[in-house]
Amino acid sequence: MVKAKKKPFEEIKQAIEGYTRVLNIGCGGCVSVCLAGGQKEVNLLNLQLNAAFSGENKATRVDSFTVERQCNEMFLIDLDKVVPRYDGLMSMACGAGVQLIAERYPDKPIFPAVNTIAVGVDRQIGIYEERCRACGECVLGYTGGICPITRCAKGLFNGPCGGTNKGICEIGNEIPCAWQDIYERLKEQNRVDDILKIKTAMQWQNQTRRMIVQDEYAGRYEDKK
Amino acid sequence: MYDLVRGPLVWVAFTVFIVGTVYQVVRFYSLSRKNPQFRLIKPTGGPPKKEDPPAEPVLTFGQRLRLSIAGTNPVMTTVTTVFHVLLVLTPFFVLGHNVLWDLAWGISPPSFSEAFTDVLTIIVIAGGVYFLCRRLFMARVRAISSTYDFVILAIATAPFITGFLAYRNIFDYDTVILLHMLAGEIMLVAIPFTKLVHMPFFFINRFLLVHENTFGAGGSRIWR
Amino acid sequence: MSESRLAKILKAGQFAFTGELGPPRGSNVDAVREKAKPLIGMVDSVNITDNQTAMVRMSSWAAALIAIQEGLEPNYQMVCRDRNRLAMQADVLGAYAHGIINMLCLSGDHQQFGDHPNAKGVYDIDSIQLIDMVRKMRDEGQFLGGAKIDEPPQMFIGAAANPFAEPFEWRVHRLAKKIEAGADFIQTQCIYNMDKMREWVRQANDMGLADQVYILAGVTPMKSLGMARYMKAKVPGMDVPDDIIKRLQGVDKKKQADEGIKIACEQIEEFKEMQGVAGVHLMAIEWEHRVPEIAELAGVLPRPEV
Amino acid sequence: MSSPKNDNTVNTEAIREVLDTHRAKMKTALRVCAHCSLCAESCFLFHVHDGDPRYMPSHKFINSIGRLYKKKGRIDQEALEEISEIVWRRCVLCTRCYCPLGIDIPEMIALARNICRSQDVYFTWDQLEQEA
Repeated sequence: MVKAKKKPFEEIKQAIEGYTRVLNIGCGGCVSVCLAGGQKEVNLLNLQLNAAFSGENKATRVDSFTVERQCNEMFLIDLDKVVPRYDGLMSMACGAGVQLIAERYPDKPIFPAVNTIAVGVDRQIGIYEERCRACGECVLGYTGGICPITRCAKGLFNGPCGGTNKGICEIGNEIPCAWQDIYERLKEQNRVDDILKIKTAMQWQNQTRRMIVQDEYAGRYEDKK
Repeated sequence: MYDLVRGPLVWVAFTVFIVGTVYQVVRFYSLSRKNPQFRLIKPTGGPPKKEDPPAEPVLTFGQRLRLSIAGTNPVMTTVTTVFHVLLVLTPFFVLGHNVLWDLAWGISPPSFSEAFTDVLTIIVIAGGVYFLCRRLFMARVRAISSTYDFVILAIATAPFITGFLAYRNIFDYDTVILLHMLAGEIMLVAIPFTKLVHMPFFFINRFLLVHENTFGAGGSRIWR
Repeated sequence: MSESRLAKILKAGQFAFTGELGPPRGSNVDAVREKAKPLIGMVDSVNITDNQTAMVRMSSWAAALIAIQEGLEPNYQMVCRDRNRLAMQADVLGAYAHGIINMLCLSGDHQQFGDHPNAKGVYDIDSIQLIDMVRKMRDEGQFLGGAKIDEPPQMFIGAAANPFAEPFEWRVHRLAKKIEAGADFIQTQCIYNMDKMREWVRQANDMGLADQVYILAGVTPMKSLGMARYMKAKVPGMDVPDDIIKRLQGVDKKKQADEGIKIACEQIEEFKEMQGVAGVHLMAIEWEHRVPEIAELAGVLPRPEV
Repeated sequence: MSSPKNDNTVNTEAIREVLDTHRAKMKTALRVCAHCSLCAESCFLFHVHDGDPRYMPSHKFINSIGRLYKKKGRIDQEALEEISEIVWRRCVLCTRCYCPLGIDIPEMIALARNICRSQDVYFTWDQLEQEA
């Protein structure tokens, strides 16, 4: 799922110090799973912020509220009652959550407390790896289930480039070359043919805001006239 | 009857307790495996960071405490900690118990004064009463309580209650001391095979298993 | 526009000899002219690098135009790192309009190596897709998007190959993909490991690839032992065998440069005879002034008239 | 809550199959739970619902997987509906509940969700919409 990482404390503090009452909104979705923005992180951050502000004799105080998911307005209904009490909002959700809150409360300034990093996998507790860049045109089917956009530093579709060094990417000492891995895996599966063909220029789908309409549900929203 | 409870049953109880606990631990080890070693490769690739941000504030001990379970449930945390520590410790330092050790094995471990033990016993019983009240009157605890929970509470506190009664010679001493011994034996037997198994598993779960809330280095084992 | 000199040489079966020129990190025109001068009459075409090692330099096509003024035939390099498909096609048109008729299509070094490591690498298309795009512009007279081109650019399309990077057995297949995409000629990575090069060329011959494309072997004379060690350890995709290092170690420090040139000349001699190799691409890095000497020693002078 | 099923019967065999997948861990978790309620505050849904005990992590896992285990999978349709209500609606699997005894409650809820799936009982988005 979406993986995020808390912003540096100072950055968060500076963003909200001009406001007196700030509501820090946590999210029970992806950011909770990746230990970045669940209720626990909200409480921790608020404790630190409030301690810092009172230490500096600043009036700013931060309260907490965590919702199921910030990416669906249905889960924001409970917020309607509390938000009017605050002059600033802070969200620990991914960028999508922050924006939906901003959309719902257009008169309230909102500040993100995390940086949304990637669509990734859980490696160990607290360690996550990016696995998808949401390009919108999945090619994993012919690359042995290894994403060339995410894993190849140059996002090549006809790799590997000449910089690959004994299976290691040219940019780092220990990052495995995605295309070496793709080749090895396809060879193992007797599918090297898949990459012998030239993969033509990518039809990028992530250049404008995309609207996803699941076919089964499209009918509901079509013009009835 | 008295001889049975004082003699063979003690050994049976200790044996069941030790073997049972060992069994639970061994079973855990056989049903879990070592967490595969994960070597964190610090990605040398990728763009360099702008500049190092100022250091994150370090949590003070007080802040850590407030964020922990002690911060959300201070009373319960205190009571349960004291209760559990005393529950395990007190029996080792009861003079009467240690006299028995002396008689059987010729060893005389250090003992608390009887008056002090009495205080500890009262604290444990008070803890038991607190748990009972929680279970009876707190909605959230009542919601997950069943008869079984009351029985377990009774098993855990019975040795202390009977010990307390025996020390003060309330009711018939012989009967009470018999009950005391029985209660202790029941508790020992119960530990590995009832809810009281949380005694060994507290350590297994919180120190050995890989979990967000593992103490120390983060644990080393995962379930198969 | 007429066919490029490089194309004519290769098509005539002459042994091609190309050079390289790195544009300056500034708008110093004289610096380009200075570097160009020693190459005149020595090489059939000169590669003008494109923000080489991800460092900002004078743009490749601009330096190429200066090279033309000096009487050189440029080989315009284009990397996929800095431009998207629109900018690339626009540059191809503009370059061709100004008389640039060779180009070399590359992925480019990753931006992290250069002086703007936090730049967003574009990589809209990769090198093979770039080759395919330029071929489509030339042969089908269409942009990548399908629209018709008013006067398609008749580029002589080059591609790079690295015979040494892993997985080795895949390398020749990647060469095949580049040929299929439309490469007319290939310039290889700097070659030091001759055994591997021979094997790669043999594979290319076996697959009939050497007949479909002109392979120019990349040669870079070692300037010093330090350079050899650096290339072995630090430069991605470089294969410097120990005997090269040993040979440079074996001579006096002042003679190392001469020894490096000697090694290069021996390589060129072998490439002249090697079936499937159509020429040599001499990358004398920041050594443009010594190219005449190397060309002389390598016996590739005078350059044939075509 | 659950999606409509045609026959209204519970496939006990399928439930048992899922129960068996994590039997050891599940048994231990259920036995170790001291019913202390200290997990309550760690669940943000418990907060949001003003301390409703039904949102306590332990309550949720005892009444879902605990119930299934105790009944060895022999539950009726009504019980299944209740369980699915718990695991689909009262838990979002944010995976952050705290248990002083170290029980992995989210995994237990996930197991119960598996069981629901084995009975063709899924989260139904539409119903949420209707309620809202």
